[in-house]
Amino acid sequence: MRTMTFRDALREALHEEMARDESVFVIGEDVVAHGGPYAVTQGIKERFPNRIFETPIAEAGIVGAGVGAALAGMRPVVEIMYLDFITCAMDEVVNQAAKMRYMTGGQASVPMVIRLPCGVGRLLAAQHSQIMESWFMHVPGLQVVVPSTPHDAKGLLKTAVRSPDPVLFFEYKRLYVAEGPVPEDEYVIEFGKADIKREGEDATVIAIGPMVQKALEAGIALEDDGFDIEVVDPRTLSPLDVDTICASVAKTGRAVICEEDSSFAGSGAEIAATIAERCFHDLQAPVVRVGSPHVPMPFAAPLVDRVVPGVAQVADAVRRVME
Amino acid sequence: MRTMTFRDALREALHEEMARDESVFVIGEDVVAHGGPYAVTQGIKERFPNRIFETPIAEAGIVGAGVGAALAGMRPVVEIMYLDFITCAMDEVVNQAAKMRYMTGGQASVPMVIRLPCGVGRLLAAQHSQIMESWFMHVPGLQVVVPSTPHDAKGLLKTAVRSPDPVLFFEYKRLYVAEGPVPEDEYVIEFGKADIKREGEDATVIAIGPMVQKALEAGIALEDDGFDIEVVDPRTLSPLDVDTICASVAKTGRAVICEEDSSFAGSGAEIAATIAERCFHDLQAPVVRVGSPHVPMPFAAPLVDRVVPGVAQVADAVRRVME
Amino acid sequence: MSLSADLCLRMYRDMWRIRVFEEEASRQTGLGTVQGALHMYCGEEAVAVGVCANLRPDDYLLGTHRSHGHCLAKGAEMDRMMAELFGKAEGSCGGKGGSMHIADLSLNILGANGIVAGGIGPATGTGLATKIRGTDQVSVCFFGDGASARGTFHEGLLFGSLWKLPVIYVCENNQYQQWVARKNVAVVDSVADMAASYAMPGVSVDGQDVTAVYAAAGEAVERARSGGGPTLIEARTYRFHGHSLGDRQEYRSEAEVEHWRQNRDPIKLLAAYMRERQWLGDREDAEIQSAVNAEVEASVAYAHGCTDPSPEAVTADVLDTAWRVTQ
Amino acid sequence: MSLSADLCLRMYRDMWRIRVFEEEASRQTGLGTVQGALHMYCGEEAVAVGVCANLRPDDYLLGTHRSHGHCLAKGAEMDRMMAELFGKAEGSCGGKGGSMHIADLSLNILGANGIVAGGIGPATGTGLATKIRGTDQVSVCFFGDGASARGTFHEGLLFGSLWKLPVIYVCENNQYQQWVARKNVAVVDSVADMAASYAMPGVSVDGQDVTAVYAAAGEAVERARSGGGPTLIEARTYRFHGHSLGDRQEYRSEAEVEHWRQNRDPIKLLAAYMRERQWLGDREDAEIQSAVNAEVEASVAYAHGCTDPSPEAVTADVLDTAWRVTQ
Ligand SMILES: Cc1ncc(C[n+]2csc(CCOP(=O)(O)OP(=O)(O)O)c2C)c(N)n1
Ligand SMILES: Cc1ncc(C[n+]2csc(CCOP(=O)(O)OP(=O)(O)O)c2C)c(N)n1
Ligand SMILES: [Mg+2]
Ligand SMILES: [Mg+2]
Repeated sequence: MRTMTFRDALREALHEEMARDESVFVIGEDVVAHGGPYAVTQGIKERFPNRIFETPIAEAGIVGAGVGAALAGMRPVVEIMYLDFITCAMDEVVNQAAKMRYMTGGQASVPMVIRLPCGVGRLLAAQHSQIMESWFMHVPGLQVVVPSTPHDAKGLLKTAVRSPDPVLFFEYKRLYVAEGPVPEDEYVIEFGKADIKREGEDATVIAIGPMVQKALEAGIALEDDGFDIEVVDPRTLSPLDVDTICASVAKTGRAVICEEDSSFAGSGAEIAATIAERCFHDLQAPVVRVGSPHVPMPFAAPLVDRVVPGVAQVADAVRRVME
Repeated sequence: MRTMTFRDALREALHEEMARDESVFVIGEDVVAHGGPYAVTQGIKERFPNRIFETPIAEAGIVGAGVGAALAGMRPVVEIMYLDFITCAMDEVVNQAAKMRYMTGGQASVPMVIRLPCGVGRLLAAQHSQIMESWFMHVPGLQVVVPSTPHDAKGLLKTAVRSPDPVLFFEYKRLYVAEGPVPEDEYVIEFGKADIKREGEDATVIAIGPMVQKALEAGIALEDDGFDIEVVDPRTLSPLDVDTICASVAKTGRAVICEEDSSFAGSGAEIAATIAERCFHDLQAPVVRVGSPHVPMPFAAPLVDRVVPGVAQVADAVRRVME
Repeated sequence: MSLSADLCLRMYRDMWRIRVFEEEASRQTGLGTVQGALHMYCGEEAVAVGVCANLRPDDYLLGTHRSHGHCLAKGAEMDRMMAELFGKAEGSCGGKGGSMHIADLSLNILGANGIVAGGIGPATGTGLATKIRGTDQVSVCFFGDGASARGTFHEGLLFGSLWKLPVIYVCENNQYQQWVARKNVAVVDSVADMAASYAMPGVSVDGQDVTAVYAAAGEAVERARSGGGPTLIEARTYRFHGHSLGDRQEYRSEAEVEHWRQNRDPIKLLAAYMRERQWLGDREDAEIQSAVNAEVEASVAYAHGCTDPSPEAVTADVLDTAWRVTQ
Repeated sequence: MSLSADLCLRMYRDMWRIRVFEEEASRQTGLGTVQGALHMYCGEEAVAVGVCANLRPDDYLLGTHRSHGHCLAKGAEMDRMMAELFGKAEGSCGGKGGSMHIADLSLNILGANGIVAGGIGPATGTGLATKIRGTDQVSVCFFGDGASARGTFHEGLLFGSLWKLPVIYVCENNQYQQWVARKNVAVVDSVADMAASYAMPGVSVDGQDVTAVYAAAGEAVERARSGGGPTLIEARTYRFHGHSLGDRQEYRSEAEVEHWRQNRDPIKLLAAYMRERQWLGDREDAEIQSAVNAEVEASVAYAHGCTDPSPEAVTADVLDTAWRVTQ
């Protein structure tokens, strides 16, 4: 199979969906110039000149416009340059987009995708490195999607564009250059279906976004310890595939949950709580969460390295649950 | 001891702190007219005419002004008329207030309190009934305070005003009229200290805000079942008093977590996850969470009654963990 | 710009419909059949009616917390609106929305809105959709004078102007916000003047005079429909009731309210205008009013006959659960 | 309004300090000692220097993502700034902030800001603090032309005007935003004109002419300090470099950049002004430049001598953990 980068996979998904459906359009800051800071929207201006809108710096205006266009039957793909700036448009996301269907008794549909480059990239410190998946999980009416590979990025983005309800699409910046196989044939990936990225018998590692790759690497290292881990990638955090997660934990009896964000009230908390509720009789060791400490992202590289969890932390956590 | 309402206790705390410290001031929409929709700021204009600011409808402006005033050494007490509108000022809360100390390497202090009337009150539906404690728990640099009684409301608000770091102060609307004893003598309540609102041996019920009273009522009902529950009120969700919670669970072996908000990625998820991690060997039954279903708040009363968890759900949950 | 007798009579009836519907909804609140907050539009009817008389059913409308008038003027069914206020399954939103969220997507009434200035961005977005599709719908967004303080007003109008979208931004300047006079929290008198910052035409009209509103909106709609871009209209108006039911209104005098009710009631003013032209006589007037009363009474009867939402409704309509992604 | 030779020489040196500091920081980025993004201020030095020459140490300053110039002009220590860019424990923010968060609270430099228009609300709040306390500090907030699109600009200026706060809102209109020309995403040319919506004086000045900036800012500071309220100043300027290092700048021509560098360099312009008046000769000029070069070199040496933040630093400074509530 051909391989491509995460970034190219996203771009291909966008191009395909825009070609397939005239109601899809792109809106965001600097999305034309370089195709955005991560070049995901490159080539769209040339190919679909009337369906890409470069905006003033006004995130509430951007998302608000997306909500309205979606209500009017279009399918906006909104780019928020850095996830951190979605804080400027939370009313639009939470009080407008998410609740419109419910408040209107099912009449309204808001088929909008908000793409959110997130996490640490270059060293840009506290206002350019956040993740915040758990915020959006907590809001009924939103779907939260977190691809970990180029394959999933493409399939999930295509599904997101087709969804009749709003999608928060998390793109970890450090994944943009990740390479992986992507089929030539068209495919989509259903929401709410976790993917078992590695099968194993001894412990279940539920890993989100970039932690999937780190968990897989930890898995190789742990073979030397004689531990065979299963790596479960939820792929969508809302809806969350509780069944697949619990089935794996039932098999292994042990659960480690890995996220790059602060674990305190993070996305892993919901997963850990669900396991605690549903898998009590299967668990042979306490659930362990791996995530960043509860601090803003610092600037200096040595500090950043202590914040972002790595392969070693995942492996250590597995060793702990195997004790 | 004298009794007073939750609302009066908050007002007394504000008056006392404003009298004690000249740098304390109030800012918000309609805070002068009726003392805000919940009359908490009543009487301040008369007594401290130059320290209360009635603003245009501009939440980002309000919180932004609060951040700046706090940076300049004042102690703003910001009222956001309904918690739902804090979505209009999330950058100010999350990227400015919360991170300022860290980003400046400890130089800056943002001693700001944001008061957030929250939860269901009169039937105002999806955009006037939210809670969202877990959002703010997840943001490093913020403190999240949730009083459940007039006594705690007063003591915690006084502490909040004195805190050198930002505080999100959750006031459940349906609690404003709750009455309870409030000492005449001055007192403050330390953050990060849970309060055991009822001692018991059989199960620990960790209850947040209005769920505390419901848990206490459930506790009486459960006596007939022969169950003696302990009710733990965290009072501050960030910092969270993990030690008191875990000590109680260690004693009872059972945990029920009750919140009024949607449980999915809610504040209870963090508590459940912590218990799963720390109390594994003590637990004799799965952790159970009680909260609302993952839906926006509807309008019609019969629907609302199905959303907001009540005494019966708490009692049922306890019966489940006692099985 | 000439107004026909027919049009005036229609607008007259529509204003009465709003007035009587709301007075009845307020009475029902007293009886406890209607719960939640009611933000009464009485006194401002000429704005909704004058604007909407220029609209087609497929034009978009976005409202505010005070939108009973907007919805009725755009053609929303009164029966279902009353049922919504009663919280019934047959209500406009199945009892899930209530007064602040009434919508009728079949008429492109995209919803009242509980967030001040919350509709301005989305209204701009509907205009963008129209532009992309190349159709000739216009979008109308109502909002209060208080809303002009919010950042979303600033960002929405900028986008509307930048892309020359077919949007009419209608500010209902009723001189008050919640419990505070506009003059205490604003720095410019006219909201229309703010249009300059957005390189957009801004007009201020007497919001009590439905003929003036009709004319100003007509011009704006014409411009928008023909590709000329957006307009900001400020309608100077007044609310006869408090911000919502129960407001003690300490921020204004009874005499002031009385003055507006007596001398500046848009319904009375239109009646006088029509009577002068012999377009309305006592008999027609009585007929109109009794027809309206009957319609409103029927809506109450309808609402009483409706059912409570089913328990399952609580978890429905969060997401479109019927949707499955297909290749 | 007369400018002394002394003042001009001081401003000249300050502009050089910014220029050379940044060019060196950029070089260090190439070497890998400085990481993250650098938003170069070169070309805009007259704005920061002309404004800050009017300020007292206790006046408040809030900046942007492009704030090296603002911080240096307000008096921040160059050594510690360079150390901050190096991510060192001795840096202005202990290595936690980096280029976009440099602050020095001892000089009331409340911080650069990574959020466009993120400082406008807080700057307004410092003005409110001053007003409540009755002191005579002024607050200065710098922001780009792009920031004028954001709702926080609208809300901040409204609050500043409503309460007549001593705030000077300085828009650095460099005609570009990130990778897009202002003219493609704005609807009015002059940001100063937008002041009308806030009933605030708005002035537009040549941001390459430090004497003009100094004069305009002086008037605004004088007004603010004496209780006359806020001012919006638009300084028309230009950035010589890309948005941040590595920007390919496809959105503008090399010729345009070259034109500004040759003919509109604020440092050259001030040099010419002073030479005309015999305030600057070759020798003084060389002395100034070599002093500045030495200072910048020393800052690099200082930064090299600094230590990495300790591992424990990562969890410090989230909250003031030393604080305990007392009765
Ligand atoms: C963002 C936001 N802030 C505050 C409120 C509370 N609120 C509802 S209506 C209102 C006053 C609105 O005034 P205006 O815009 O003039 O409209 P009017 O009520 O006069 O029609 C306020 C403050 C809200 N709903 N949304
Ligand atoms: C709220 C927000 N949106 C977007 C960005 C990304 N961004 C950083 S600087 C910039 C351009 C700013 O342009 P302008 O305000 O003109 O300042 P200049 O860079 O020209 O000095 C953008 C879009 C941001 N930092 N914050
Ligand atoms: Mg009003
Ligand atoms: Mg610029």
